[in-house]
Amino acid sequence: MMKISRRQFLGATAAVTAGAGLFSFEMLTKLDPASAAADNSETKQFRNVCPRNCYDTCGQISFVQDGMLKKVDGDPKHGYTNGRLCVKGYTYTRRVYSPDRIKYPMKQMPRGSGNWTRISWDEAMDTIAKKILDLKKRYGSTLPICFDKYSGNFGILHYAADGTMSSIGYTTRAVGTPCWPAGIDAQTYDFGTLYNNDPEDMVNTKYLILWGQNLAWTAIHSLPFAQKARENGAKLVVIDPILTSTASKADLYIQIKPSTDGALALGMARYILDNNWVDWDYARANSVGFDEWIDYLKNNVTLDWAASKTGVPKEIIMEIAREYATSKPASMWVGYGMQRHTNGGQNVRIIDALGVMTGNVGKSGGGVNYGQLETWGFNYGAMSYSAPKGSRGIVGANGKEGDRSININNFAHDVMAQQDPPVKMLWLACRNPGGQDPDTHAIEKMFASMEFVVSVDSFFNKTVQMSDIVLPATTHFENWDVNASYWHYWIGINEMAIQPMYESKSDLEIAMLLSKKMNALEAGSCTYPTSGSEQEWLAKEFNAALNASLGISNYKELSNGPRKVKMPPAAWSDGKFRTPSKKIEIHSNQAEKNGLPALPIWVEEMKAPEKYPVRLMTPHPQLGLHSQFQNLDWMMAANPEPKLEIHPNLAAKYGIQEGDKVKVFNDLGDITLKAHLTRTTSENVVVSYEAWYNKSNYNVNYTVKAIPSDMGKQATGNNGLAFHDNFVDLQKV
Amino acid sequence: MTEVLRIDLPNESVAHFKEIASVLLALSRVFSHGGESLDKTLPMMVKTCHQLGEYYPELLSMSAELENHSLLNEIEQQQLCFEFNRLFIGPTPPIAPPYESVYLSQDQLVMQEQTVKVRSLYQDENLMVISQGKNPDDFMATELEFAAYLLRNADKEAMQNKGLNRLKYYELYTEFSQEHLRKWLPKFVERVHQKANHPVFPMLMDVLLCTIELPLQQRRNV
Amino acid sequence: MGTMEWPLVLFTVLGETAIGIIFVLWWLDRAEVDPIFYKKAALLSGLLLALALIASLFHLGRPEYAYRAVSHLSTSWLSREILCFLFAAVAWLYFYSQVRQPKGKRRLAAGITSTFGLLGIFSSSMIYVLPRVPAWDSVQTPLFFLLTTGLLGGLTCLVLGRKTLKLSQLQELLLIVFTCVLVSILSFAIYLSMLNTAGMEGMSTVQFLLASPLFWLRVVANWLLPLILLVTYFSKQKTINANLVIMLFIACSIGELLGRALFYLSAVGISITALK
Amino acid sequence: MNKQLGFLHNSEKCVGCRGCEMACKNLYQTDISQRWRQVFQIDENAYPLPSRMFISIGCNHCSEPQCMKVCPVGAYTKRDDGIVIHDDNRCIGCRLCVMACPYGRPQFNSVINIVQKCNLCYQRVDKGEKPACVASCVAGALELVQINSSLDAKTGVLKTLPGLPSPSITNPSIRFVGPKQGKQVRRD
Repeated sequence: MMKISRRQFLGATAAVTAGAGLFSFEMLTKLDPASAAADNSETKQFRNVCPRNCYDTCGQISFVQDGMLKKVDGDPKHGYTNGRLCVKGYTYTRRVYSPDRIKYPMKQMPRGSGNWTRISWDEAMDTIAKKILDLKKRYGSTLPICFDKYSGNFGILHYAADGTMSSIGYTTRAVGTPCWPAGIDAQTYDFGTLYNNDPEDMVNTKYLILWGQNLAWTAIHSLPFAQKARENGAKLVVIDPILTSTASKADLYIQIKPSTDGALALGMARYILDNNWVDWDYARANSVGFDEWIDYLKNNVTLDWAASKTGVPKEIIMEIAREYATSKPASMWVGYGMQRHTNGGQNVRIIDALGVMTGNVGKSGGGVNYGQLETWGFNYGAMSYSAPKGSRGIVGANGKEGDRSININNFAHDVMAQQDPPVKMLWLACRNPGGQDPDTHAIEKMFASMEFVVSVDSFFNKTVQMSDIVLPATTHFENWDVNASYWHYWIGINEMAIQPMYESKSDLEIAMLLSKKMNALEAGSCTYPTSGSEQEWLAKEFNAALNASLGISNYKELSNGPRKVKMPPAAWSDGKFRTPSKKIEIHSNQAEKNGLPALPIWVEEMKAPEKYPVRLMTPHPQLGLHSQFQNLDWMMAANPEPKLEIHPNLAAKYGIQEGDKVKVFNDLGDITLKAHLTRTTSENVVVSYEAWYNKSNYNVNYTVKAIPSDMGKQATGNNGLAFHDNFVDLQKV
Repeated sequence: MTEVLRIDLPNESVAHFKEIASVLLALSRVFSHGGESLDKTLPMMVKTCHQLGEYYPELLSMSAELENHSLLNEIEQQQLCFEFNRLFIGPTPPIAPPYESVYLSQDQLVMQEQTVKVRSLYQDENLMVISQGKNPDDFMATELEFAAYLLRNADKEAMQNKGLNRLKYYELYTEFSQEHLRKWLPKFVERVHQKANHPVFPMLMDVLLCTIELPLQQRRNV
Repeated sequence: MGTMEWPLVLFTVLGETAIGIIFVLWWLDRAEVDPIFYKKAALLSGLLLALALIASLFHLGRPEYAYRAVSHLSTSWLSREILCFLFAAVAWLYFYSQVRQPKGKRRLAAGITSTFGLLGIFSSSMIYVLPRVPAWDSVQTPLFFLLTTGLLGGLTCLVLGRKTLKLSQLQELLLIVFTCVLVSILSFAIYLSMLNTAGMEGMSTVQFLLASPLFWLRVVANWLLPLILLVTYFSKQKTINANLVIMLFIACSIGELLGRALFYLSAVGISITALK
Repeated sequence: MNKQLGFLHNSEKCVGCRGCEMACKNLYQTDISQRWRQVFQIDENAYPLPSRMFISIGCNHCSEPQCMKVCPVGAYTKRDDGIVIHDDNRCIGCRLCVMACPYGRPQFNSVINIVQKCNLCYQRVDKGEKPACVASCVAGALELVQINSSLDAKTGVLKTLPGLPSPSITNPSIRFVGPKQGKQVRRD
């Protein structure tokens, strides 16, 4: 009656077939004294870098005993994070050794059924490679394959996932970034790129405005520098619609109407102008279009207008305008929250202009600080491989064939809209659109329309649930890598502290494995190299310029501790801006060309529709980073369920009391959660933090529409998302 | 240890270590070869149970029931495989992860002190896990293989020419099962009993619990 | 709010009943007492004491190390309680050996046993006199425990001796019971009013009790019903009706068990009230 | 007692990041149920303006530790430096200390059936290191200090904060710097 298995799973089944009488080992083997000695009980330390999408990108020390990760601590040699981690960083052992981790390549038949079969890496690669080749044959190109990767792991070697795709041909790429592109473009139009002062330089400021920035939750390691500045006499102002933990510590907190930050900055600018606190020399010498903007201020902006627009009293606008303009140097930190609006980029441009007008740009202790990519001078060797000869793609503006790009921020709709050829297969790496993309219902529909979905992940989330094949990803303790921050100037090496658990592999290994398989099936079908150790690949990411800026001759020196890139403490202190005019472009022709106002002038904010009068803001959570961390048991114990922060006055209107279940809905969908009455939010704004709770279908994105913000296309390929222009109604359940 | 050495080995005619070892080995294969190979590992498991069942009627009835469930058509086999993965493998958070430290360590994680303890037991026998550091040493299949190995070495017939101290192996088995298998398997089995959607798995669990006890029962008989 | 502590409810109520029986025996022994009744009661007290001690083990996380619990006599009332109860248990063995001997010194033995027992009950109550728990932190707690001892000890003896004890002895016992019920009612009324002024935690205990159907069941079983039965009896003053005794016993037993369960359930400790 | 080690928590600096809480769990790899150190948010109505203000509480190593007093097995000892240590090996899990402590710091671990609590990282302290919570505090809001009259004499040092039990119960070895409220421009 016994059937012959179609799959010779896990190789030979000798012991089984040989019969009950014989004993043979399959799991155990003769002790190898060398490896026994290697995994001894002495505690070894390794250098790691937290690779999450976070300002702080902490230097870590992992403690390994018997080949097992025992605890993770901060790296004292890291000058920005200074030997301390955050609440998330201290939970890593739970992540690495969670019994819930995805351990093996698995196949789901049919997709979404929950019927999973374990497959070998070989079978996984075979299935995927054959599917790619099959699609290529059917459609004449690899364009039906769509790749979506973002910020699950920002390690440089993880760009190998991008390399996987570029090496098989021209594919469809999710292009853009959801988080911060409007602000990036604003700074690109103004200065040529985004470039913030060294955050450690914050200690030198005399006046600090955190504009929509909650460092207590999202950049805790900047706190000591801000504190130091305050000890030296600096005043801390926080402008935020939500009274955050950071705002609670401010000398002055301003509860602004959401999306009206530009109006506040314009009001300040007008008052500064009226009192002639303008640094005319700096502004006229370093920018173009400044006087044109001054005319706009004179003709179009009044303090009364700004006060009524923003909900901030006139006297307060005058107060902060005076203080900001007369405290030298004064610094502004523009958070990513405030640009997630339909006029978000424009608001950042106005704030930039405020910095220019007061001569705070290019100064230590000053700056309009948003983020930077100056320290990311790697070779990106893992990423870029040319398509195989004869590959067909989309003819671009330059007349050459290339990838087809679609908007990462309207992913579901854009994927489904592709016709010639349609998208048939998804490859997801470092990304969980099921949890994080707007309009979850559309995402579900789009996934359902695919022929084939591959995801690479460590935990079973909504995206994995909608996949055909899931490949187990390593954690950052299980692979080599190198990481830079988009905020501080440090670069650290990430050493392999423990072996990859079970059958997990890094994106780099997966890239090489797939290439091997594709070439075996059809020679020349993939250009990705098929060999090289992770360390060899790592070495290739460094170049002379990068080494010089770090003061090292070899990347291995980073094993002695992270290094800070040698740059002046103040961005733009050399005055060499990277705009077409080489000056700060208060008047930006580029912006104008892209259909935006040339000047940093007021653009109306999005108003609440009548049907959905309440704004639902979904900022970053404290105990998680997007869909990471909150699902871990320690986090669940500290924060077992999501809550809706609602102002008592608004709650009273709906008859909602503390702890009541509230349905939050709009025409896209709904979520139901417990109410927490608090005056830390505004009367017409409810707040719930985006996060993936373990064993919960809670997901704020069921109600979030993919509304684009005004900017992002210039520098990142697509506009960002106006996450915070999300309007709902409430109902007590 | 001195106290342990005073105990005699069970009478050879009632010990059946070889047969018990075979059942344990077959159980090990059920876990190491996974849900995808149940079509092979289950019948083998049933066969070994039959042989041992000659001496233990309770086991015979268990294996007879298992046999009914192991002769399945392809679709049923597949359902069995899905259920196996849901219970033990993933990618959804498995109901009963087959690793000792998940049940006994304070943290309920893999790679904890229990893992190190069984590793050192293996090392005492000059053995190690094939993929040490990747797969936890206290993985179900590995522990069962080790248990089978100890019992085989305690078996007279197998060892007669090797001059091994059979008593030592019997005591090692006793120690290993008391310190490890008997501590965590009941908790593991309970989860399977509570959440399994297919009767094969609770049955398999019963065989597992019953079999690891057999050598110890004999010790009491001495 | 507190938690349901079955092991502790059983341990305290059964233990107090046992000691109460022995104490009553010592008390009755001033005059001649029916020997069969005495023996039965003595045996029952031992049984209850044993049950109580076993029940107490179920409260421990690691009962196998229960013996350690006597090692901190200097400040721990729990240590003292256990020591006293252990002495009481040993004394009971001596007591029972004396009961079995025709000329045994049973009165002395009963005296020793009940002394240890009463000390044990007192210690037991002092465990709960915690500054953190306003509902427990008063002289009421030892009083409640001692009242249970008198009430259930007296009632058990009444039930056992309802046919064999002399009328005067039965009346004496009924008087003890009546006194206990009266004191219990009065002291509880004082307790509630005091508690209501003892801060937020005390008030929430009062609110919990008044809102709990179990509490009102206790009011009926422990106080109202016994009060009516006893007042009716004393106002008529005729022979003792066996049914009356059994009804009293059942009502008060239920009442006391409920009362003790509520004692644990209604405890509200002072704690951090800031948001978690 | 000559010395009394304790904590000084600065609510003015604390942003409630919970780093201390997790650093403690990371070092001792404690069970899910155990939160030896825990961050609490002060009721936003306790001060004139609503705001997010926090208290971080571990074991307070009280001068009059109720836990130690009620423990029947003597599992608690108070060292000369004032640290109250719970000996897990002696504990029989009677939970009286859990009842006695107003701060909820001895916590019953139902996996191993005993009570556990913060021992102020005394092994680290003995080596001259800071406790894990103090060492991890990015805001510098948590300090290990000697509790004495000169500390209490300092201006701004408080014995309690809103939401905490009266210090008269156990005389806890913790002092606070109260939260400071800035100016708020509100729309309600």
